[in-house]
Amino acid sequence: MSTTELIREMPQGSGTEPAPGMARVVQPGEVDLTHGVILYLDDITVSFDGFKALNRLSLAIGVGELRCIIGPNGAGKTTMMDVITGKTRPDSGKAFFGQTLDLTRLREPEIAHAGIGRKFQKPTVFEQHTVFENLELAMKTDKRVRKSLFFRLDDAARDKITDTLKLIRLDTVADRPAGLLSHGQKQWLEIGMLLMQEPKLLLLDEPVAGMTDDETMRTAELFVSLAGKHSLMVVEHDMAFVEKLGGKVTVLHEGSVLAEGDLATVQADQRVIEVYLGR
Amino acid sequence: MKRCIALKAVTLALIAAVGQSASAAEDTIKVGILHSLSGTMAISETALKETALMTIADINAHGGVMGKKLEPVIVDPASNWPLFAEKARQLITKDKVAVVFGCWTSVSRKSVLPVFKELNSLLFYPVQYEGEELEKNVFYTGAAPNQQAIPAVEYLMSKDGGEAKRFVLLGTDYVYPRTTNKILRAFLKSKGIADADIMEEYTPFGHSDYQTIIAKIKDFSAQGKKTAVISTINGDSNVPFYKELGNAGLKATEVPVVAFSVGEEELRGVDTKPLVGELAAWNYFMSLKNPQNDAFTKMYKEWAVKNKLPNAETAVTNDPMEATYVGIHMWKQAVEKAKSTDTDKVIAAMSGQTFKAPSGFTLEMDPKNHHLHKPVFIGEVKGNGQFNVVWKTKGPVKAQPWSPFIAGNDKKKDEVVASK
Amino acid sequence: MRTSFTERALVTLSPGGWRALAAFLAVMLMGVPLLHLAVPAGSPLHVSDYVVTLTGKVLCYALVAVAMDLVWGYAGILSLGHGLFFALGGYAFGMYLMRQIGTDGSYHSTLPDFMVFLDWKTLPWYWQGSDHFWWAAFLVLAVPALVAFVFGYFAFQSRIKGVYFSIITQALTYAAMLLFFRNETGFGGNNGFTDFKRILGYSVTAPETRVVLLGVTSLALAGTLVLARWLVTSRFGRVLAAVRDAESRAMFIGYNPLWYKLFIWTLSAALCGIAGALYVPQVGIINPSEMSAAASIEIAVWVAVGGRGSLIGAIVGAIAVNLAKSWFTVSFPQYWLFFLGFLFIAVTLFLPEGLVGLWRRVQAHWAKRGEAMEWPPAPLEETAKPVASTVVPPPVPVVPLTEERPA
Amino acid sequence: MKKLLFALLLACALPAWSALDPAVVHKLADDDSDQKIAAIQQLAQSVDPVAERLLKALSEDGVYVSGDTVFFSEGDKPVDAVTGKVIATPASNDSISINNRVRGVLDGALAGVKLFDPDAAVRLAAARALQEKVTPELIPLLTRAAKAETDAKVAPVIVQLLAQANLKNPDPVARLVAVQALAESASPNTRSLLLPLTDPATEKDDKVRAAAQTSLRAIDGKLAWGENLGRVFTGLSLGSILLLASLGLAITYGVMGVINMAHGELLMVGAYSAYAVQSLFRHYLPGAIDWYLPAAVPVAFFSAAIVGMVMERTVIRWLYGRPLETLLATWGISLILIQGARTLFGAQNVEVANPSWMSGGIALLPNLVLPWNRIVIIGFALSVLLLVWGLMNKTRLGLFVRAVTQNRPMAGCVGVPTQRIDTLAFGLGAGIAGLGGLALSQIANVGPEMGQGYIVDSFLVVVLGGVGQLAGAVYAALGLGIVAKFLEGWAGAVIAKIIVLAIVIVFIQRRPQGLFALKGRFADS
Repeated sequence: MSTTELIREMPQGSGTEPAPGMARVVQPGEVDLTHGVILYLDDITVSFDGFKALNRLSLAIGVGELRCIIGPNGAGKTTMMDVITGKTRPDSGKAFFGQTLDLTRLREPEIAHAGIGRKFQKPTVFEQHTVFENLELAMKTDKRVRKSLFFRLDDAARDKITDTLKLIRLDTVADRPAGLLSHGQKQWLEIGMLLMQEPKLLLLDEPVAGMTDDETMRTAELFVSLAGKHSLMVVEHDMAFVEKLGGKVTVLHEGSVLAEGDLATVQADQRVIEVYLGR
Repeated sequence: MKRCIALKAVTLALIAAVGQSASAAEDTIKVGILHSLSGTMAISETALKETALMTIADINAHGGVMGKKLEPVIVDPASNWPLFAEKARQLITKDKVAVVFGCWTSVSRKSVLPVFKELNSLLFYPVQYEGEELEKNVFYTGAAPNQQAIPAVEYLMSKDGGEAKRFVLLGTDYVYPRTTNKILRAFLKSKGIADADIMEEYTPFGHSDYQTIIAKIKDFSAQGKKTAVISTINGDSNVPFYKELGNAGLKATEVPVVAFSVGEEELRGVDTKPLVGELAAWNYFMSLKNPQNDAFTKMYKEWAVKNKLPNAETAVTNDPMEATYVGIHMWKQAVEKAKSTDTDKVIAAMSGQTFKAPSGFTLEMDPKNHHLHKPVFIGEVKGNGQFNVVWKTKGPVKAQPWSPFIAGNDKKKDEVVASK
Repeated sequence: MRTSFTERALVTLSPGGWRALAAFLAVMLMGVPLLHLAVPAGSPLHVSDYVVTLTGKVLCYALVAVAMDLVWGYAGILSLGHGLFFALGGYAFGMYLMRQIGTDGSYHSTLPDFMVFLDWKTLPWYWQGSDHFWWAAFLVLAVPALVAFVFGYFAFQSRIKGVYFSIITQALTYAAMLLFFRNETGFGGNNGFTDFKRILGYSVTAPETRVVLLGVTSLALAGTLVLARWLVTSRFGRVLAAVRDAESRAMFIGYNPLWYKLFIWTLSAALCGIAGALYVPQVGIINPSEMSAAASIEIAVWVAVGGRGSLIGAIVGAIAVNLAKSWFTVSFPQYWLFFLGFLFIAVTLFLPEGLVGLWRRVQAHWAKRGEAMEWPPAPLEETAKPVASTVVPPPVPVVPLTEERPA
Repeated sequence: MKKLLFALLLACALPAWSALDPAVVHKLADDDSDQKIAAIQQLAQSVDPVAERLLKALSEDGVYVSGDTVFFSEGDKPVDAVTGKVIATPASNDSISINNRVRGVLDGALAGVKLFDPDAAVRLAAARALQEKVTPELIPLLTRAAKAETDAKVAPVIVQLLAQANLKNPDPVARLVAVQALAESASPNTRSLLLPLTDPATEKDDKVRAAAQTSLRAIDGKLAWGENLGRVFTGLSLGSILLLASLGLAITYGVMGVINMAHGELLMVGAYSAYAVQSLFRHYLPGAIDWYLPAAVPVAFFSAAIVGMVMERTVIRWLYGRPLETLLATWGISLILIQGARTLFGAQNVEVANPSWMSGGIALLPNLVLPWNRIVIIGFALSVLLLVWGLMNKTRLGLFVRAVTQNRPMAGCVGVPTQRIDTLAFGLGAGIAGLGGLALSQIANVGPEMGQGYIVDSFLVVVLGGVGQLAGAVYAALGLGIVAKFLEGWAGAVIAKIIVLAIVIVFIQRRPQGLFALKGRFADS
């Protein structure tokens, strides 16, 4: 399905959404994926002091899709992620998760609960906590205060954490404070935390920055294996990595979509070469 | 396990260290000085500490009390009211002082009061206050409202005072101004002043912008009757108030201001030229001319120079300092009369004590109510920061700690009752 | 793997920690009463009433310090308004104590003295019921908690944090101080509440009452310590620290920081209320100056001196600073502010982890020299994590140079 | 009339041997104020220059009695009050003291004498001064002055004075004319004079009462104007004070991110500098005392700046990036500075006088006096603001400061001496605080604790304005000032202050980043 087709299928906001900011707890699994689309962005504009970081951006991601986003600095990639995760409210436009969840009306934790996980450009982990605790905190569970007070880690959860530790190859440093990890290890840990969260959609902002070539390739393999089960949106500059992922590529420029297609097509696009690749 | 033992050892050592009473030599009598040397009240109280030290040194130089030297114990309650109580307890139980001279604000007195009552010790309180209190363990050497506020208002209503018909009661928002103004309102009413002719205004602590209030006073005074301002503005706020007053061109000849908290010490921090003619009511002024005062001011000036007090060359004396001086001397006389520093004996001996004070009058400690009989002076500010006495009572006035202008006080006994 | 609640409560402190706590309680509940009541006043072993009240006061401060550490050390919220909650608790209990005076005041009226001479004929509505101990006890917890909850809800909801939060808490306590200074507010104005006579029918000045109050304070402190310890070692504590260290990460994995912060903030306020309520009968006065900005800053200073992010540190800091203050004000009344000032500078510069950090360093040093076999024993907080100073969120950046910001 | 005759007699008779009536002069030394006042009025009616000198000396507390001789001092020389000749210094002297009532009459008398001064400006000033002191006794004098007056500016003022004096004239026609004439005036004083004339109890004549009502309404309209203008002015002036108090903080905290709890003490350093410079001037340059304030400007700036730089070098430098700990350390510094000032200058407040050119004010409207010190401070705030703006935006230092605060490593890489810039920038902020303190010394206390009173307000201004935004601080300061003043007029000072604090708290909830929020991806990280 092309983006235009997807946009046509865009749900028109129902009249029963909760008021913005209301602490509505979104139950995971509630996401309506009937049209095979997990994320719609429609005509989103965000401006900072008159500067348009996003300019009528429209984008859609299918269920199970692995999408790469590329674009020069200032193209609006991170701002787009901020909009999806509720950190920034768009000046205009719509953002839907599945058919029914209006992302512009939810707060960050609610969006996380709905099933969107995000990895930051700069790896952000809890540096005072051990690697194990980082994963434990991220684990999919009831995250309200009352439950946290009386929470006990059961065996199943422990096993799951151990599995993830192995997957991200941090099992040997499970008890080390995360602040002591190398940059690459932190990237892995953050990915691991994302996996513990069991999101439907993963937003990954430059996930392989600071990784060795070997690690990069492993990451690519991991992502490819995740696709299908999860939907992924990867922002990356590393073209080799993007190529390895092999998904559809969207090029952002000055806050809107410049081109879309597989990597080869995009790289051949004259406009893309002009603004980005050709420099 | 070792930790527990160590902990206990430390605790015991601590208890031993704190608990041991300082075994002083037998030929001294310890007296406590409880004035804030830091914090907001240091501005006023430091001078009282110096006066107390000076008086004690003077007494010691003249043979001490019953042949024993007085040994001052100084503590700093740091303008912190709970700390006042703690320090008072420390002075009495740990240092075993015979008497404490101290406190300035009412709240500090209220804070230490239970301690003095509990431990049956003596406090000499040297500052004018709102009254409504009478305690066996306290001697009040400052003025009660009838020894300061009411004579001042009477003066304002007299011919020389300008025959004021309208009054602005201006104060900082706390107990002393509120109570004083309540008494004054009742008093003014008894003199036939209508409520419409009284304006009451309060400012928060530390208020420093008096523009609006001065404008209000100007407006109020433009209603066709001679207006006077009675100020119970506290401490630091006086300087901005008077500066604003001067700049707004509100002169003493038109709208006089009489203040109850502004004395020589406070005027040191103000440029007095614009204030000439503003009034203050006290029981003592530095400018009084009599042998006792000459000796007192000379002694303090020399003390300031000798002890290198800051700005010693411009050292001044004021009413609470005189009250401190009088209090210490009266206590000395009472101890000598009682031949003991025992609290109850000294209290008994205090009644009717007299002392020729720097105010030029012989002051008497009331036999019943623990307040001094004091003369009242009204002074006008002069250009040099001193006061020119323009009016005074014929003689000392008996204090009425229970003001007759407060409902229900008529039933109260004007004498101390031993606390239960 | 299921463990009972008691079992879990037990592991919140290490065995050494429990022993130390027991020793502390033994001294406070048995040692001090014995030495104060049974040993004659002349004996060098006698604990004077001065020491008893001073200890009680300092323990109240220690309780406040623990409450402060919970929000500052563990949740990264520096409050410059904790004095307000402390004072509110104190006032709530002070109302009860004022009513207990009954007709023994100087006006022999059922109304508190200050109301009599201000011509108030009846009790204001908010004084209703204050003569009942349990209602007062409820207010002690409820008033600070409610104020904290409302204020915290809006502040955290608006994502106010760091220095901004500190400044508005300061404004809050300052506004409250001005309000309480007014006579018309109905809390005795500047003079506050004082001259209490009895509590639950017992004389407040009786040595037995003092000892009991000290015992209750010790128990409250011990209880708070265990509760706080349990909180910070639970998953809740880990989430709190996660929010402190990387709030957006915590949000993006599904934690709503609002409720976490609000919970600890409200709890901390209620604990301060308890401390205030215990403080008032022991020092004998409550007045609005407890709400001054400086008083609240001092609370933060105790925690910093002791060691932020360590519960024992908070207690040690409160005790150390207040004893130093008591000592300096007697020995060097003119210069104690210099000492205090230098102390704070030295601690922040050289002991970023406070006295507890110093202790750990000394310990590590000894351990290296192989002398750790005998002494010192393990610290009370075995698993306490070092709180590096870099944890503090950086100040609000001025003009961030981001890739998406036009030049 | 008798008095006038007597005075005229004196006036005619005395110049021959130029001496005053000893009986009158001796009445000045009487203890009874009534006697003194009578004597002063008699002296004032005479046109003898000695009388004028004597009265002037009396108003300055410079008249003495020694036995039977009454003399006054004139330039340190004793002058006989009767003859006006210099005499030998008498053995003893008792100062003749006067109270407010006497002083009021005396001021009027002196002004009355000056009504005949050859200089028109002096006459105008005297006439203005008399406005508040007119009594029916002055009618003859005023009539004489009105006849003699030629100056177009002075004449109408004297006519008004006469009208005022005639308000108590027993002749209703004279009163009516007077009341009507006074409608032109717009002084609150006239208002208070007219008020009794609207009361049937005091004014029997209907026509006069009606005329008084009309005149009062005219005056009230003019007064209302003054009141509202005054409110705006006081708000502006409070705002400028807040701005001066917080501008330094806007740099140290707003730009550099240092939570400087010792900011109030830097204000104090500036204020004490003013005091020190004033003392030096008093000691060495008493003649130029009025100019101590301009001389104190650099002193205040540099002494505070030096204190600030020392603070930065010794303490704050090690705490960058740890704002909450800076808070505690600087609080320690503030304790030390407070106690230092107390040890150095004493716990008491010290006196910092307004220079004479800053005393008094411009009477824009009769009920609206704009005090000079307020005007000067508003102007001073403006110039300090311009200075800061210029320094931050137009100089290399400002460029470096902005560079360092935005991206320290990068600034270091391109060769900015970051450590020196930190010190200089902090010094600048501290120096500006010193200037603020200098301004505060002109309206408030100068004492060790003075800084504590401004710290909460300063932080509120900076936070409300939006950290890092000088413009924000300006708007916040002026806004807070004006809002506070309007609230104060309506609710009283205490409640106004509480409401302002509440407004700020609520406002920050709504806009957590202040008035001038920076938007962007990292604005709230």
